[in-house]
Amino acid sequence: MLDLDSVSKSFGAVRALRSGTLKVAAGSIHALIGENGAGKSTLVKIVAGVHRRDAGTFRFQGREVDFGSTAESKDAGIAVIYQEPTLFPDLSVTENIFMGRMPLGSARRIDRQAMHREAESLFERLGVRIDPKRPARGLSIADQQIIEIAKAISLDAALLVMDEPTAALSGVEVDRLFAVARSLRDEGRGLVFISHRFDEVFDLCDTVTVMRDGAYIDTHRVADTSVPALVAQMVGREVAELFPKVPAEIGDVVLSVDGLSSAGVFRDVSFQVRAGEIVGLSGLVGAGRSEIARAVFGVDRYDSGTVTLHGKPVKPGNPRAAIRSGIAFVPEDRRQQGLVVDSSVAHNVAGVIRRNLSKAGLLTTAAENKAVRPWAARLEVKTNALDMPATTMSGGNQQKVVIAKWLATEPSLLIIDEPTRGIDVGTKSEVHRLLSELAGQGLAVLMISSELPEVLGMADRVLVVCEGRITAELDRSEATPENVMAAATGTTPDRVHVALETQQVEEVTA
Amino acid sequence: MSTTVDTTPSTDPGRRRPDARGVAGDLLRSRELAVLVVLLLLVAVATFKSNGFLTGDSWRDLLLTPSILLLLAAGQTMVLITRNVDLSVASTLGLTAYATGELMSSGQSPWVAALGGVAFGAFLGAINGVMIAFGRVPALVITLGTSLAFRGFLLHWAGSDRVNASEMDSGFLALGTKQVLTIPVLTIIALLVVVAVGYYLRTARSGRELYAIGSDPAAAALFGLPIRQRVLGAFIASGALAGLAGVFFAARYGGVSSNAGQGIELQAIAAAVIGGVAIFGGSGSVWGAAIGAFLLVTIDRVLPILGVPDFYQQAVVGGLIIGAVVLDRFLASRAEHRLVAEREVTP
Amino acid sequence: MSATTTKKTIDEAVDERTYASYARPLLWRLVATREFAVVALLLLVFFYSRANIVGFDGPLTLYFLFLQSAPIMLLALPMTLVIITGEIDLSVASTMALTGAILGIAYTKWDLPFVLSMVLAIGVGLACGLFNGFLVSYVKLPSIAVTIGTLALYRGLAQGFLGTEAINGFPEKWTDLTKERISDGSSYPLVLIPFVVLAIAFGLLLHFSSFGRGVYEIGLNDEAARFTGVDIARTKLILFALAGAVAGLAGVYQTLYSGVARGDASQNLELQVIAAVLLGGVSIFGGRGTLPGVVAGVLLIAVINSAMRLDGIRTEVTDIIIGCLLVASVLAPMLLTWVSGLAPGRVRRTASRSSTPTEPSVTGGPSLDSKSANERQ
Amino acid sequence: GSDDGDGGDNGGSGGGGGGGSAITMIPKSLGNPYFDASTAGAERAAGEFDGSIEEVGPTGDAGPDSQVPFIQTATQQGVGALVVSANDPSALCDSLEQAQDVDIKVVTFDSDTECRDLFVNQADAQGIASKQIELIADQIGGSGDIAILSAAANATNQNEWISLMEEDLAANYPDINLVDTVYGDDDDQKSFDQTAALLQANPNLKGIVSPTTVGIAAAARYLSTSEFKGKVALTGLGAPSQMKTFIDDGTVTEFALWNPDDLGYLAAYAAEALVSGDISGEEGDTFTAGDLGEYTVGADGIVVLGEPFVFDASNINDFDF
Ligand SMILES: Nc1ncnc2c1ncn2[C@@H]1O[C@H](COP(=O)(O)OP(=O)(O)OP(=O)(O)O)[C@@H](O)[C@H]1O
Ligand SMILES: Nc1ncnc2c1ncn2[C@@H]1O[C@H](COP(=O)(O)OP(=O)(O)OP(=O)(O)O)[C@@H](O)[C@H]1O
Ligand SMILES: [Mg+2]
Ligand SMILES: [Mg+2]
Repeated sequence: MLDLDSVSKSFGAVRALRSGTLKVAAGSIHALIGENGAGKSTLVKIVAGVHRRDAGTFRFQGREVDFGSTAESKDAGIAVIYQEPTLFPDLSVTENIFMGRMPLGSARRIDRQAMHREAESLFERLGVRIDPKRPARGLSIADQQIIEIAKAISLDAALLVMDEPTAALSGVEVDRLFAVARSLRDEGRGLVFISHRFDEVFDLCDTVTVMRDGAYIDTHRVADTSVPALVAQMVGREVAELFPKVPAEIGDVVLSVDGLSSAGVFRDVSFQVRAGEIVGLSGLVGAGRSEIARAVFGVDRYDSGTVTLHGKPVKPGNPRAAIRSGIAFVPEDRRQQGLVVDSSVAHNVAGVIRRNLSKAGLLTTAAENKAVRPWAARLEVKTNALDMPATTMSGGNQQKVVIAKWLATEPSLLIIDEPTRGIDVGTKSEVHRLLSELAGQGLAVLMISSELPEVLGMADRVLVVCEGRITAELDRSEATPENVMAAATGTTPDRVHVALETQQVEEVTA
Repeated sequence: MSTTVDTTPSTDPGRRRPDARGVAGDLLRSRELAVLVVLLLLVAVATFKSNGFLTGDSWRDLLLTPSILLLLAAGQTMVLITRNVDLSVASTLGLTAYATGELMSSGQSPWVAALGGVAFGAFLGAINGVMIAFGRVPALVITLGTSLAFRGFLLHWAGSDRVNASEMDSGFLALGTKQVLTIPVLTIIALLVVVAVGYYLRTARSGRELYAIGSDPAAAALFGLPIRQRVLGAFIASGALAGLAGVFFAARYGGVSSNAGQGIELQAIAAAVIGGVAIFGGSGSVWGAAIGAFLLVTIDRVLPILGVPDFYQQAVVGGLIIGAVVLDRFLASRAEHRLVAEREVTP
Repeated sequence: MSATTTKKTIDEAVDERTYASYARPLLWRLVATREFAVVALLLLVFFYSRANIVGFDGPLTLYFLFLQSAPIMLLALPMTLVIITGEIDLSVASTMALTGAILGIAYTKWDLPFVLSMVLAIGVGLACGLFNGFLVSYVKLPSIAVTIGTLALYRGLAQGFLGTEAINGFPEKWTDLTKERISDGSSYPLVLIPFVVLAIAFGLLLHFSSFGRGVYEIGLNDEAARFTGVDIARTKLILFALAGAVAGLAGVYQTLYSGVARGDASQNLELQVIAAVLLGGVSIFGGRGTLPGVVAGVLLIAVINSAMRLDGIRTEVTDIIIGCLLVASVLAPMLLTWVSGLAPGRVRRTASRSSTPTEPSVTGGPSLDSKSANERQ
Repeated sequence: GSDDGDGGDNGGSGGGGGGGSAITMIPKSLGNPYFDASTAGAERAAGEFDGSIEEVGPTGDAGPDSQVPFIQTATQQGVGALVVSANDPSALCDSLEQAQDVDIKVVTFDSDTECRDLFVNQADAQGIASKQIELIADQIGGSGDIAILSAAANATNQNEWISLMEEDLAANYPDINLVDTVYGDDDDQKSFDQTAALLQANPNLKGIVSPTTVGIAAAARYLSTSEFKGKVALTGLGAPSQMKTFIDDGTVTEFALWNPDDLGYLAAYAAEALVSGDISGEEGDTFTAGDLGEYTVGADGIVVLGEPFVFDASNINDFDF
């Protein structure tokens, strides 16, 4: 029913999608997998009519289509769950679900009773209890995701596209969602399911399409393929050679975090990071890893606990203090947090060090450029001039700019969140080589990553976060995918194995 | 497994609690109520101080004087809800008031004049709306510009000419003070308008879409809501209501000069803000704005009775506005903490 | 502006060649800016008036022009920085009236020495600014709501303190000073000196300091600014405080210039100031604009006013023209981007910006907590 | 130096501008029928001595220095004379002095300043004040509460009259007490609402005096539609054209005013006389003001138009200003 062929899309310099191809049959669940930044969401947004494709063909139910707005795709019978929840905080949960097509009663006025009833029954079907009258403001990521799902289902569309719907969901909710998805498939609808979790793919889906660097790679029947095969196609080379972490001799403690807690986000978090050591912080998306990092760096406040660097306590809730004491923080959302995308490369790279660049109280662009050049050169940032705004750069180059900005501060601890999210494979390995090189020079690194291979490849030590608590601390030797996933999902390793056999899981959940 | 189930927010008891407490909380949290209480207190005190306060003309004017601001506040609310602002209403009011007067002095019937005024207002609103919705430019700048331009146009058109009571239809002027069961007609019309707007915002799909757009424009765009049409609609409505206010002005004050209504736009915004309409969109009700309008006007009336020299009126109004937004902030952050607390359920 | 760029080119020469400093040649960088458009328009209007409007080339023209627009010129300086952070201050004119009232009362009622009264008045202005700043940056209230409130509050206090009274009888020495010329017969009033000094100070602060870089970053993306250790709250507090202090200074000047302190002094000035700043190329969303552009914008409005008055054109026509200029100044770039048809992604971003005074985070995932909503303002 | 020469030339050219002098008329604000009338009068005069009148001024805003830019512009243009009704007694002085430096003659009318060559006074302040008190007194029968609805809180002439009225009351009308004075800023809406508030705050008010044309008209409009119509007396200074309706419907019985048209006419002739050097503004100077006849400059440069004229049902129809 859905047929995309070599569709492409660029945002300025960023080629989000080179040749996206996706063929979904009615009455089937089709998995779309690929590393971060592979172009999955972009593809989805083209299907949804958020973006217009630059080239390629896009057929839906046989007809050539070109949606100019999401309204058009909705009318055509396509329902989409976007990666980032898009709710209206001031409206009630129900209104969010039925926005734009609320049931009308007498005199064309909205029939709230009917609406609430429908919402209730939807939640019933999904097996959650959310007050349909409450405003969406203040809902947890998980609940927001549930509401997105309810919204999409209630459209009862011919094609349902779900971009990482399970990212913030817990086991039971995921199982419920799957049950619903299966029933929809059996009604003969088509579903597209995006996820970074293989067990889910193997559990739910019939066919799977692999993407890499914005390009179509391959499509299999799920039954005929295996995790290693898919991983190989996703990363395009053997995991081992991808992450060249050279063992460096571990120095003494640089960062030590004790009993850090923040209401509703994380609880009683304690760990240490030593010089020359890369500590991986792993866990499911939404586990609260970024929050821990943010608290350590001071952009978020925390309720209790202490953070000390080289034995000296770091003032809480004050990024400046953290920077002064030698912490650098490469945040996960590059475009929103890492960079001021609209300002120039020079200003971005000099963003932190500029405070020490003023001569006689004056800060000149010339001084900034001078200070910036060596770092730009060292990270091989690709730009034709230092006054180009960062918007014009590719994701990979933007990431290099962010890293350059922080290395320029010559920190003693580098916290790097999702170091390679959404950057091309080439840059990816550059970043990894850089990280291990830095560790070699005695820098302490705290690395957060949703990519298991990356964590396993790079980290000397892996801390696993689940539901805002550290549930496991594994040495490089004991850090196997099974152990990490087990700790991340709060189950036991053997359960993870089981999850790979579709059959049994269906028995468990049905 | 079980632990995960328990900690998922969706199933935590905080979410399932019956609304009994919620309702009480809502009343406490309801800004409309808070402002209403203040208003009633004021009236009570005034009545206590000067016993004639709720009788005869005093009663009439208490209801009559706010009618113009009511209309403007209602229009401003619709615009504010979409995360925009309309600074040009005062100039629009001036223009339409003068136009209405001119139409009548040129022998047109009051009906034609009134309809003409409203239509003219809607047209001026459309000028703003088109530029803002389709030109994709900030409402603040556009309406600041158009308010200068509209007022200038009025001054140019009217010059030092003015419309005097004698030039206007006597029946029309009579409307300015006509009462039904002691309730002035203008006030009744204004209240009907407010009710209509409130009903629309609450029960019409497009009404809810206005809230959605103001609540998160990005999400609204992603969702495929007809943002342009809605924003345009809001500005046309605001303009039309300003037009109607102009008609009221002519009827109420019986004389229109080129500086009619100067500076009332800030009052309209103030009324909405005091009534709990978020200046950055998405929340608030026209009821609140209406009560806010009543409050602003009544304060003007009551302060002298309370012995506060009326030179301080502005200061009091300013204090009210700031008090209102501070209160909102405080309540919002409290609600936030409550939600976090709810989420934090230890198994 | 030109001063800074020539400086850049010099350093460019001595720098090693690894990365070019600028993508485009100096001339292009100068010409292809909104500031340049404003400056060009200013010169155009100025010389047109000189040539065609009787009396405009007289020695008094500039003298009166500067005297009249001195308060707006002063207020525009801090206002520029405030708006670049994405905030706005509508209370400056009321602050002027209040400081004027305080000056009068302190000098005549409390018999304070005049200099002390002036200091006190400016202090009150500073306090007004701090109050705005505190509510905006620490209570995290939307500045437009706060300053609409203080607009009424400060004006009301001024009128309350003075009532029907118009205080005059300020020391000749000082009132004359406000009309003093830099040198006999020159058409430049003395008040230009403090203005130029302040203009340079604010220019350096905005364009040549880490603080200034922070101001732009807050306007462009305050979250990213926070992640690079910019203290957003402190920055905004300082800017509002500066706006208050300068408004105090302007209030004192205006009072001495007119020789009388009255509650209804300098009404509606705030909108003229903001109009001038926006006309000067500052984006109401923050993050864009330069001080030279703003100065040009202020002068543009001043010249248009003066020229049209001389030409016997009534003020309302001038208002119409300024209003239309303001609309055009924001509409023009939009139309340009439409013509040069941009990628949908970009247009969509501007779209969601457009209809709102704040810049909603498009890529910023779910933002369901009112806090982040407020920080975005 | 250069200024003088410059001013001289332009003064000359102002004179040369067709026999009579070029006069710039700056009322308190445009869009006020009272000043329309006075400007009309001035133009009538200019027509006779073959000079030119240009009317400029602030619209709406009556701030202290809202007139300054217009004075300065006139100074640049080097007009023959300025005829000003001042929004503030002192705020205009410096700019007026600058005008005088380039020998522009400055005549004030209706509302005076501390720095001018001549003040053309509609009627001497004392006369105006006592006339209005006299009117209100016999309208309310010599005793009871009255209030004043004025224009801007800082209007010079208003405040002067008000203080004189207060003295007059204290001295000659022990039974009448002035309970309140409110300010309508010569704005319809404000004056209207102030009247309402006034009547409500003082239930047993017997009379209102409004020494401003805008104020009295608005107050009359309110009274005519209220239960106080006929019960609360209203008088003051009003324009017949505006007050006619309210005389007819009995809201107002008597009010006073001079003829603003004549006032402007006289002011224009006074300016002409100064420019042409016939008079210097000294006490005792005399000049002829067209068909108004001969006028003599009184103490400290004041020319008085005459006694305020009282309008009532009998004569209201004879006037069209
Ligand atoms: N609006 C945009 N402007 C510029 N670049 C963009 C935009 N949207 C996506 N990109 C870039 O396009 C590439 C693909 O992004 P996309 O979100 O499709 O990847 P993804 O497969 O969904 O990754 P993830 O698994 O993290 O969701 C990334 O490099 C991203 O930075
Ligand atoms: N079980 C849960 N219940 C309620 N809220 C949760 C839960 N888990 C996470 N959250 C919230 O969701 C957000 C998770 O943020 P985020 O996704 O950045 O975490 P993360 O572990 O860093 O994931 P990632 O870095 O992969 O995005 C936090 O605000 C956290 O408070
Ligand atoms: Mg994605
Ligand atoms: Mg994260």
